[in-house]
Amino acid sequence: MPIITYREALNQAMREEMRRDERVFLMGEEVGYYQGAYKISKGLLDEFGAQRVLDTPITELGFTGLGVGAAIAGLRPIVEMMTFNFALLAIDQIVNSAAKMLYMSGGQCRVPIVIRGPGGAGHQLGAQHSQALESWFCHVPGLKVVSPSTPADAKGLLKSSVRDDNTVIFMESEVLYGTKGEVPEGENLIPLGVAEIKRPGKHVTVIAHSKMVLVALDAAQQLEKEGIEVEVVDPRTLRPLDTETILSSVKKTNHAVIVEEGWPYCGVGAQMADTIQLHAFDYLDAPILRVTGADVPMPYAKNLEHLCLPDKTRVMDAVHRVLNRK
Amino acid sequence: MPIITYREALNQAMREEMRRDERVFLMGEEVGYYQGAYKISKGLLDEFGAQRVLDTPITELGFTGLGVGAAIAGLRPIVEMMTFNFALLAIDQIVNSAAKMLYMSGGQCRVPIVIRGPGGAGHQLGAQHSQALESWFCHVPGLKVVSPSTPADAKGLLKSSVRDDNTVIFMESEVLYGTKGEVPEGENLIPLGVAEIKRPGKHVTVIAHSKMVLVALDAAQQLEKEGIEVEVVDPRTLRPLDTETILSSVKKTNHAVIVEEGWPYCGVGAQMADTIQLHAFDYLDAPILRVTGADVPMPYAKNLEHLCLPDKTRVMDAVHRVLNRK
Amino acid sequence: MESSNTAVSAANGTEEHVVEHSGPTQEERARRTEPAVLKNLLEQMLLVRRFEERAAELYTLGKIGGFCHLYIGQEAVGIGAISTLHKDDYILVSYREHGHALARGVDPGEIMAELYGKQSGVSEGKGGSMHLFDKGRGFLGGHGIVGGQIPLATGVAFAAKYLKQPRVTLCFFGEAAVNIGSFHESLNLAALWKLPVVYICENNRFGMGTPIERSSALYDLSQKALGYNMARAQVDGMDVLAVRDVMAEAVERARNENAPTLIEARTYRFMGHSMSDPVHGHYRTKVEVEEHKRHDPIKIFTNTLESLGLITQEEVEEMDRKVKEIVEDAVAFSERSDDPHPSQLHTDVYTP
Amino acid sequence: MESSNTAVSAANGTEEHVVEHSGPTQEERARRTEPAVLKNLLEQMLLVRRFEERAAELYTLGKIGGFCHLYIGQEAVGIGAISTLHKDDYILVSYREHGHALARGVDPGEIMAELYGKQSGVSEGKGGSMHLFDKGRGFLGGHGIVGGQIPLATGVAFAAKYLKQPRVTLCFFGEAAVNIGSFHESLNLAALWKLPVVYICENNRFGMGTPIERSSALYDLSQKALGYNMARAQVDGMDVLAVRDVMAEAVERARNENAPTLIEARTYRFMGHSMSDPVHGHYRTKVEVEEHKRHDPIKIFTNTLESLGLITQEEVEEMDRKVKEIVEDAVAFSERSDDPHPSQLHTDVYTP
Ligand SMILES: Cc1ncc(C[n+]2csc(CCOP(=O)(O)OP(=O)(O)O)c2C)c(N)n1
Ligand SMILES: Cc1ncc(C[n+]2csc(CCOP(=O)(O)OP(=O)(O)O)c2C)c(N)n1
Ligand SMILES: [Mg+2]
Ligand SMILES: [Mg+2]
Repeated sequence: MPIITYREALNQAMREEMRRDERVFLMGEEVGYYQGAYKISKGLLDEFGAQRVLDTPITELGFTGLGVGAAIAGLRPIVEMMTFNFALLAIDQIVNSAAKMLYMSGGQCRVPIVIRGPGGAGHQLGAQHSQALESWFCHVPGLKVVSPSTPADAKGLLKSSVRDDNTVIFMESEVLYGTKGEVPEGENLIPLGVAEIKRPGKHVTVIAHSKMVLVALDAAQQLEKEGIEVEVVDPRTLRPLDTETILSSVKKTNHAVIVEEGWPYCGVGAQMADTIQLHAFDYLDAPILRVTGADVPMPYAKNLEHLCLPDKTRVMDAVHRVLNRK
Repeated sequence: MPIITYREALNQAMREEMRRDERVFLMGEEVGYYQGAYKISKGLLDEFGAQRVLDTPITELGFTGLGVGAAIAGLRPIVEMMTFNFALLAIDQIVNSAAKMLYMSGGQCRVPIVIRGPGGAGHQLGAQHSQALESWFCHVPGLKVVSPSTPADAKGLLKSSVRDDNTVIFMESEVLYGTKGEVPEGENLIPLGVAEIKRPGKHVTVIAHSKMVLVALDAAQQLEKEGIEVEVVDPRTLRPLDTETILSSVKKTNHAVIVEEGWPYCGVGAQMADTIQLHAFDYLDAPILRVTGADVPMPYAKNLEHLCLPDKTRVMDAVHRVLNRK
Repeated sequence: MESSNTAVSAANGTEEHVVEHSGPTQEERARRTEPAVLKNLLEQMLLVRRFEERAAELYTLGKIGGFCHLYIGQEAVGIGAISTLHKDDYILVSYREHGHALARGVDPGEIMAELYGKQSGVSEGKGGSMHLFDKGRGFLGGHGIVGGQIPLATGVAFAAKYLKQPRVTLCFFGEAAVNIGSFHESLNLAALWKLPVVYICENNRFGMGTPIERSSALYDLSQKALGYNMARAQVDGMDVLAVRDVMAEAVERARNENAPTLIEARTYRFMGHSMSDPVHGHYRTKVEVEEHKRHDPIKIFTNTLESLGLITQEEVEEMDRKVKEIVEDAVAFSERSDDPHPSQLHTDVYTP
Repeated sequence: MESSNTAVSAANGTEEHVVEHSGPTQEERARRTEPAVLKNLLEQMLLVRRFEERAAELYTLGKIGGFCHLYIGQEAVGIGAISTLHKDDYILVSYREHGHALARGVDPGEIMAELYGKQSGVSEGKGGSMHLFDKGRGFLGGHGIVGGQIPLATGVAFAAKYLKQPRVTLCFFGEAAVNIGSFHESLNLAALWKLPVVYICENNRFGMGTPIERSSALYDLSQKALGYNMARAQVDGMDVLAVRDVMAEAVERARNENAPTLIEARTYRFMGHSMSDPVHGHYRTKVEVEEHKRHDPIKIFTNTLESLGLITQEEVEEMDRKVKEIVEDAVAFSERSDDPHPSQLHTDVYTP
């Protein structure tokens, strides 16, 4: 199997879907001539032309709403947010138009749109450019939320998202763009709503998505040396959540640790914890622990930024605490 | 003690604070000549004049940002959102400016602003006008989130919010505006971050805020007849949350039910459940149950809307289930 | 040029809210128009007026809930504008859209049933007064967030151009919506990308209780087009034929040149902002409202047609009886229709 | 008037991006200005240039992280503009604000230390290059969301007027920010409420890799003011004295008449959008960049002063040595400063 980067995987997914379906087009800031701020759309303008690869003015609310309108009128837009931080300006169109139109119209208006881009922290990008807002989008019925951790998942899930008839929020990670992995060639659709066990284990379940999966796997490898077998579950899709896979893992290990990059209070991990305590109450030997980003705006200083983000050590510590509870 | 409406209580709070401090002013759509879309600002224009009670154009992003700017330059704005649904258009200024400015500026720029208005469902207002987005605001460090259920709390908490040097999201309820209750006259500040036990009981803890407190009290009264003593805890402030009061109640009753009007997935109740399972794990005799709004955009049809919202029966049912668990 | 204040003097110089009738009179326009077309326009205006008068009653009776925004007084704008469309064209409106839906030929019974919240409503009772949708007729809502429909309409126009369909999109919004960011971002996009859309600002002087003088620094709203290099027009929104003529030009421009237009129609709202708001009060006097009612677009148009002998009073009364019957049928249909089935609560959140 | 396309023809008629020098030449302006002022302006421009050239090196050495947007090529705008302010006035800028901060007299060491992410930085290392704050000097950031500073600045101006303080607020943003909703909503508010603010659009032709022709339907951006009834001006942003003169007028208008102004300064960015972006490439040619570098505002100004005999080459070299020393001291200060203490992570989220 060819080994490619997460970036190339996303690029292939868009390219293949645009070749397959004329109605699919890409729109966003710098996606065309500039080849994408993070080069995800490299070469797409050359292949598909300015009709299907559109550089937009800096108007997140406007072009996202435009995308939603285009979707109800028969197109299948992929809207790139240069980063998801800027999606805050478009959130009204995402929540009040995209997520609700099908319902408000009594089923008449489908909104097959994918809104994608990097979320979370980069490197010292500061408070306004380092937010992981998964839980916001997850909160809204009508939206689907995807957040892949590997190149293979990125490609397979993006292709499925483009073919989905609903609004899909597809959250990538700037830090993952350069990571490599095996990706099966051609058609390889990964269904939305299906988690994957990234590493099997029997002592404790660690649930993580996006770049936190790498952190969790790191910790798991280290813990193996201590004889602790960690099962790493990657939901891949955050809404709808594959509770079945998560629950069966927890029912097996009786211990759960949830890792997420974002803020702790009302984070998506809180919902996972609630789901687990509700359905696996009698299986839990210890309270569910969460490892999250610090409850602060992201500081610029490198040393403070490091303190903010979950790392291997903090995950290992949580695993120890959840297991060694008297 | 005088008995007044929730609406009058809010009006008194603003009036008193504006009399006390020249820097406090009110801004929003229809707050002036129209006396407020829901008449919360009745009479304020007459008393304080157009300099301090400003009707804004329909520009949520613009006037909220203007309020934040005014706050860092020495004023103490109260910004009324005609309803919190429209705050989605202003969310970038709330999250990226108001919540982060103090941190980004290394402590130099305080943002003493109150953003207030009704949230949640009214009566058949449909999908775009019936959202309870507490969890969104709660997720963001730098914000405080208040949501009172009684006239007394509304007044005491709004006065404290206006005096707070941080950004306070003050979420009211259209349905509560007309409700009445005793309100101590004059100076009666209720500190942010302190919950209140609205009804003591020893068998089960029901946590609810805003209008759901009334639903919970209703259910409690009914359950009393069955000999079930429900303790109703009203956090009043959702961020920072008074976990101490909540936990000591749950440690006493060993059973918890969380009621909220909003959507279930990633709702604020999920965070409360996580907090409880983490700190009161060994005290729980049953999984924490949640009663929430339906996981759908709000339908217009009256019968469907009723099915959406938590009511006495659903709360009673949850209490029965949490207690009668074999 | 370095510094110039010309803008300041220029813009609000013309006497406020008075449209210069440099154009032909309604009589002149009527003479150039097919009698059948004229009668149809009048009938539509009457239908909208009667439909909403009835809706107002039903609202006070509690048959209709939520927010209900009436179009009474503004009928000439929507009906004149929509009368220029082809059947494949698109329409997007704000929450004040009953009239536009009726003008588009959406079934009155299904509209009324939607206001009732019945399963047989255009949006199956899930949308309500603010969210009427009839995709088959290109009627794409009914939107409740001020300005929200503007980017959407721009996208619908984008799709038509992308798919090489000769479809024009009409986007209606109020004068207060002009101040919101969506308007600004959308008009630039439409002008930049040359999209087949016509933006119709229905300037009824008020955004709820706020007159334009307190919400906008500019009163001649068509002038906003200067900021986007866009064609513009201002028209008397109380004259259904003037609206029709201006629109014909704009629709032509959209269909044949893929060029957008911003049109400001000066009109007036005879009722309160919504059924929950007062007709007059703190924000406008009874006298002002009465004054404007003398320019009732239906009266004006009826007089024109009568004075030209194109229609008799009897015919008008007959027409009125007919539309009232249509409205009563719509009410009866709604009354006998069922509420949505409880199972409907969870459908349409996602596609099946 | 009913329908008119005048806008279409008018707007983009003038040859793009060339400012007509109907105004006086830089020499003429220099003659009317205090020599001391002129030298100070030149020194400031040199300081900004050297400071950022050094910052660029330090960025490539990994001493500075995150996004770092340089002002090189645009110095005449910020320095000319800020030179007209009183010490109590306010300034808000985008993320491209090093030059404005230096022009405002913010300590170079504290700015550099902020870029280093040190405790001694203006924002205590928590803000970084994009979020410089020095409240004592009325320097209120440093904002990273395009257009985000525009409503904020409007509010700061509102506060000054509310408190009856004779303070003027300057708000800087790029030409691409003009398309975003915040710009539209803010300018209307400022014109409607008569706020003492000056909006300065630094039109450097590009928003990252997108030239204005592909982001705006209108090229003469000062014309946007027509939509808000606002005074407007366009100026050659490569001529520090032209900027200064236009600004003096606008600041006066704000301070004495509480009237806002929109100024478009035509300038050019010599470096990449940020240190992570290419100077030229898919979006502009090396030739284009070189062509514009021939209009280097510092070279132009130096020549003017030299040709008028107001400064000698030696004095300029001396000045250059001086500012380089200031920059080196700033670097040394940053190098020896401490990282923020870990306990700082949780401070400043809420007030103590
Ligand atoms: C973003 C937003 N803010 C506020 C409201 C509440 N609101 C509904 S209609 C309206 C006035 C709109 O006036 P205008 O645009 O002139 O349209 P009209 O009602 O006069 O037809 C307001 C403030 C809303 N629906 N959306
Ligand atoms: C709302 C938003 N969208 C996108 C970005 C990413 N971004 C940062 S700067 C920039 C270009 C801005 O260009 P311009 O306004 O002309 O200012 P300049 O960088 O040229 O000084 C973009 C797209 C952002 N920071 N904020
Ligand atoms: Mg109006
Ligand atoms: Mg630029």
